[in-house]
Amino acid sequence: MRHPVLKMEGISKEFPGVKALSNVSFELYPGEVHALMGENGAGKSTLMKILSGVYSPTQGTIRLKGKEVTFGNPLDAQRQGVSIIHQEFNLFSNLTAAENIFIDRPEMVGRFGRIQWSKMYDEAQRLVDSIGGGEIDVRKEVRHLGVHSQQVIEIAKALSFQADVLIMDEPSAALPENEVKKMFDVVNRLRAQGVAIVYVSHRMKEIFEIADKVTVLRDGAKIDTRGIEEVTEQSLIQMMVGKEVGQLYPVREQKQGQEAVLQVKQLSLDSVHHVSFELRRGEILGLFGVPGSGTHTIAERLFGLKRGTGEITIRGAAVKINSPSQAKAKKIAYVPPDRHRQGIIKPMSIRQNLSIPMLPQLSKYTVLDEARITEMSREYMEKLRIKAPNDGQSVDFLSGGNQQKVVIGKWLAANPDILILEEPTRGVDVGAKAEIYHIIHQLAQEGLSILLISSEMPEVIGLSDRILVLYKGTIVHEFAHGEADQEQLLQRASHPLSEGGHL
Amino acid sequence: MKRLLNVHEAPIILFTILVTLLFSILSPDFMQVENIRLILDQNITMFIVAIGMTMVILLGGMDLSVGSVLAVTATSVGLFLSHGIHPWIAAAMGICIGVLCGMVNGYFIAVRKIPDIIVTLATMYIFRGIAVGISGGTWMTNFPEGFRFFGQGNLLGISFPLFIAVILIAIFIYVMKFTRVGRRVYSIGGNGPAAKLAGISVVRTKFKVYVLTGLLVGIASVIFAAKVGSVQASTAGSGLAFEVMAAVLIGGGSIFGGVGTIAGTMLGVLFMGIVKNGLIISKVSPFWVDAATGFLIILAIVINTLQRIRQNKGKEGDLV
Amino acid sequence: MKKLTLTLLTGVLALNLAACGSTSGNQPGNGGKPSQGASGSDTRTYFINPKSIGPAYWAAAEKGAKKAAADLKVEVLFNAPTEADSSKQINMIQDMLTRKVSGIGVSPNDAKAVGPVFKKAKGQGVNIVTWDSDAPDTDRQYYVAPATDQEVGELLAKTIGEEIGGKGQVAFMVAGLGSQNQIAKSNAAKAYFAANYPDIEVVTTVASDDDQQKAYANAQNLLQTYPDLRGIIGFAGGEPPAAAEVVEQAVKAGTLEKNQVAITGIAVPSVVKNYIKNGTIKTDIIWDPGKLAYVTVYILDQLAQGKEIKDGMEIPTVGTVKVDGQNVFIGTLQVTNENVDSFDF
Amino acid sequence: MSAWTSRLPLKGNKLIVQMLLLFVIIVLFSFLSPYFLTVTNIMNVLNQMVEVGLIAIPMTMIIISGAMDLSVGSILAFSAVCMGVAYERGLDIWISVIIGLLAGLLCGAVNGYLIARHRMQAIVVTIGMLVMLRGLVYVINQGRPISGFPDAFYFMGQQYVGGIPVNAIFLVVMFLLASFVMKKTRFSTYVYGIGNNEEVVRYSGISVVRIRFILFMLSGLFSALAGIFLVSRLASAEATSGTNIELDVITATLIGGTHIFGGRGSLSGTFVGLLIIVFLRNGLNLLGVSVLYQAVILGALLLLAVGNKKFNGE
Repeated sequence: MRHPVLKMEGISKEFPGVKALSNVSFELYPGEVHALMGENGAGKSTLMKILSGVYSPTQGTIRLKGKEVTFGNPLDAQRQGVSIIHQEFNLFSNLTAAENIFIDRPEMVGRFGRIQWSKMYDEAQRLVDSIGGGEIDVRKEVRHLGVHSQQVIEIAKALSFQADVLIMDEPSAALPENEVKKMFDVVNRLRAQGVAIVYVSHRMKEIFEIADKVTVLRDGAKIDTRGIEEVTEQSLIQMMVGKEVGQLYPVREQKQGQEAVLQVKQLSLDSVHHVSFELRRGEILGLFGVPGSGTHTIAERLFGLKRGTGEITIRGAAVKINSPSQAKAKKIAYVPPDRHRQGIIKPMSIRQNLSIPMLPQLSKYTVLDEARITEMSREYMEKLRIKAPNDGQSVDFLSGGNQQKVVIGKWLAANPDILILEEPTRGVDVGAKAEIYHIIHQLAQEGLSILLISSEMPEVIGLSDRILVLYKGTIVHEFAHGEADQEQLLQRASHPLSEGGHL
Repeated sequence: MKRLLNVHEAPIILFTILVTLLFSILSPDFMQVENIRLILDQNITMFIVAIGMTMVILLGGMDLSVGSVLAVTATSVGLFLSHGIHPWIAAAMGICIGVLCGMVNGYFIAVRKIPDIIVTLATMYIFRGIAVGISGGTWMTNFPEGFRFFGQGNLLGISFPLFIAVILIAIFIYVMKFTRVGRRVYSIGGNGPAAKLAGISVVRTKFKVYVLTGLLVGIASVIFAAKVGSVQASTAGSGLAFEVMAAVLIGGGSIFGGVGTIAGTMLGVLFMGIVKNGLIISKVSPFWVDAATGFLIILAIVINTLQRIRQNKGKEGDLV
Repeated sequence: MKKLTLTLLTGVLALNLAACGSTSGNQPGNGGKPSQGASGSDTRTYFINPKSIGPAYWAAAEKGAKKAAADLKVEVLFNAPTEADSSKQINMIQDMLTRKVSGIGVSPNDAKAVGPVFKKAKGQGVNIVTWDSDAPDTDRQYYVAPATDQEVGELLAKTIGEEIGGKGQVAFMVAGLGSQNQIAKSNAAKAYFAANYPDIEVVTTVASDDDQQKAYANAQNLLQTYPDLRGIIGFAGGEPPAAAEVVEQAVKAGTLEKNQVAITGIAVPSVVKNYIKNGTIKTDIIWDPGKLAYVTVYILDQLAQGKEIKDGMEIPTVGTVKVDGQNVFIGTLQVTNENVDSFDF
Repeated sequence: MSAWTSRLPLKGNKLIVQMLLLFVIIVLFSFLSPYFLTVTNIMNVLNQMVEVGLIAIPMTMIIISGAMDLSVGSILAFSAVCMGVAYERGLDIWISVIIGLLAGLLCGAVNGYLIARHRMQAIVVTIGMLVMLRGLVYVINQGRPISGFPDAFYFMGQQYVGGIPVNAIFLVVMFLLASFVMKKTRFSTYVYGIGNNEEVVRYSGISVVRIRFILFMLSGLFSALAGIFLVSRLASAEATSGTNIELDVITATLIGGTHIFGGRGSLSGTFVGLLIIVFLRNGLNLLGVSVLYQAVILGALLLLAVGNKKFNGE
């Protein structure tokens, strides 16, 4: 009875020398949330790009509501009812929310080419309200809005085109855990309105929570489409990876000492108030909180990117950390959350990226000691299993996982005592994730003290020896090893008394 | 929205008022209707060229060639006049030459996608060479009475060039706020790739902006020639580009694009005009005029930067 | 590879263009002879170097230099940087020394800076004559000028002093605050006022940096700042027309009475013709830059042929010149309503 | 040369087009003018390119780091006049030179303080400094040129050693030194890093503020050096010297293949770019080509050659 709103048949896509997709078929029905899964490189993004009009397929047909269509460009696809929300938002931070939704749209232009601002504001507010974004003022410039609000604007923009099909690429990646719930509310509303949603995510938990069906791609081919009730986490991973995967999280042996390497007392700055904790030798200390709770600010403070009050002691000695270089001198390392903006210098080579923090030690009278740099970069490429032909390769050409390993590697080379990891596996595929977890584990075994900040709860729970939960800038709870599960963690992080809103 | 706009330009407004007060105290002649009219009158060219430069800077570009375009246009108008062409036709032809220059810039920047600094640096040399070349090294002067109307005439009691400038400013404030072209300029400057995804033709918009800038410089140069009464191709408009750019940035524009308003820029021009006039009116030693002007420019930028820092503090959340 | 070729082609093309440009540009100057490489032993070549290229004054001078070239059957190269920049000017003189010209006529932007290059020229046996602006204490052989800066400055001061009746405020407009000939002339004028018109007060000196619009704005600001202003002296070619334009506009607008502000200065007659006819400028001081350049070429040619330079010597088309030591003076002209139409520059 | 340089994806050693262009210019002018390919002429050209060349060194670094310094010409004049005034007041010439250099450093420090420390837009700050310093030059000496320096001082700008101008030797040594720094030292990694992604460098525990500050200090210092060499060559310190020199410097840098948005470029490229423009100008001068055509040719070259993607080794 029901007809698919979208039917892709026999889609193939070839790039010079590479076959990215071969003979993939895909059906999408109104009012369903269809998860699209696969490891990085499996062909997900190519398929999405074909669907959203960025690429045209080498072979195959796309039918929309029974009619065969071709998309000339993304705008064309949008006009025909297929919209995509990219992981990285395409918003104009200098323009208002309303204008972002209705940018360059003829329907907002009145007589004599005059843009009807009041109509635009009204309609934008109505759209945003309809998906539960009532608290957003559409007259505000986007740069003043938070991430969730920005996502709502993106969704509203897609809906403003009367989208039949909405593709969401890693929609939860940028969102705090409590706001993922809000996003699900929005998705559920859309589903109820009959919008078909393609949901792309690496996060298993979300898939089981929101999706109706799941399609798995591997090596450019479709493996299968199944109802969500027909699969388990383990079977999905197996479909994606194609073989049994080992344990994702290594077993932690409680080997850390009692000696406190880092002590923080009464740290206050921005939205962080009187935070005190200690990090022991060889310990992985999880720091969990929704964004805005202050976890990120603490990391920035410890690495000297921000200044504030409070006392920081390393091995019993009070230290001043007012700049990253001072932090580095105190043997603190920081793997920042945004790899592309803060972690790697793309056009530069692996060896240059790896050696950057260590150059003063790797040079004599500022002249670079090439032999030692080669030795060092070879060592860490091997140790972290960075896959590249040689260390002169530009990091731009590496996969996300390997890029992330470069970021970790450049700090390991600096031989730190304290390693702050923030979102160490963001945008990294399952295989690389497991590798990175093993690396983290091994580092702790070797005696490195690690502060782990992540918005992925399984990661925090699976790796940490202890977990501190932050809420509105203060530590509200401490879980010992093995004590926490996801529900409890989330509950503490979003505070029992006021569900949700962190604003 | 209005309130927000006011906040954005608040520091430069305050600073301008402060400088005005200072000059009023230093010299009783400063706050005279006559002098205010003089300041406006002296900066007509700047006002008009700055409209174009604002759009260019909003796109995230810059135009170093405006001074040379001014020279080429003014010189050709002078040539046309000396051949006895009717002033109105000569002016129209001159403006067309301005548009042509804009098209050259636009072609290389938008269509050939060569960085704007390189293109306009190159055309700065080229247009200047052409200007001096066609002038044959002589001055364009002794314009007919009919032509002087563009620079000195009166219309409904106010000076004609001022009238033109006000109309142009009004038109372009409207264009930037209420038309798709204007909003496209903001969107491209704010996030180029996203603008492309939204189906905005970056090429066409950029091209249009440079052509419009050429048009505006063309109009400005007719007024310039008619007002000053003589054109020396080798020096006319030299230093104009930097001065106008400074005005745009003082008026709250960002060199990275996307931020700024025509109204703000006009304030920036006014600020520079007030400084230059005020220093002379207050009988400051001529040796100090340039030094003081430079110092005030830097001060204005410092104030703008402080404002931007203050604004950014009001951000929601800490992930953005 | 294709693009690479294209780029190179462009470069070659540009250069060819340049070569063509030079040929056609020089032809009128040497009577239709091809210019390149023609500076062999049979043709004497002179490099005439003004302060910059562009101003009308120098364009008029170029005509005179080219005329001299035709009359004397020599080759004249007339070139300078586009801006009055001493370093670029000296680079150009050096390049010309390389070309082994027979003589060089320079209007130096900086009298001291040309010292070393003049010395070098002398070492190579190249004759150097300064014109329009002098470089004393260098190896130049002659200085060709209308009169000394002192005389010109005094003449200007005398003119304005008579026009305004010997008292009131006078403002000076100069091309550059750092330019020596401007300083010399304005100082002479000031000294003349102090000696002869003690009631004349020089209120200020403003500089336009050779920018017409700036000169214009300067004049506007002068009228605004000094309501009692009686006179303006413009010491360079761009200043009197700007001042006259502003005064005429103010008179028309009714903010200034006619003849309230007297203007004099140095300006090419064709540029100030209308202002003189309107009576805004009563007297303008000028000399024929063409004749100045003509004499320069003539003197260089005499030197090259080893002939003597004598006081009162007759130069064709120019007339007799006064030679005082190393200075050659052709005399100044006063442009007034009566004779303004008789000038062809 | 070493494994390091050959592995750098950034330092576009692809100067083929530039070299060819230079070659074509030299060959063409040799045919057109018998004086072009003479030792005196070449030494002349070398002597003339020193000021622009000296400033081009830090300018290349600054452009690679993603900024720009438009105030160099004014710093040049300011330092030259400071030196001149100091000498006039009776100080020893070499102490005056040091005062001139310190003046340049001070200007660079002001630029650096505002741009690096307070993250102001470089173009705007340096335009402001351009106007202000030029004004200050007039304040200091009322616009009079200063001259009458001792002969020992003129050695730097006017003398030849082994037939080569002293200042050209100095320039080449500086270029070699700077080239070494921009290839072999960690400073270069930082500069290229900042040009490509400033945040990463900051997050690597390196003080971006300090690197930027050093760059603008260098720019001030080299502009002052250029000023002193100019005075030595011309025997006169003038208020107008160095006007618009920034345009020549930037043109040479861009023709040399340095990317206007930073992250890419090389000093060897800049050196070749410099040779291209000075030989072009010199050749055209020798042919007696009017400067007007010269400007047009330079503009066309910039547009058609630098605008060409191949030219930048892309």
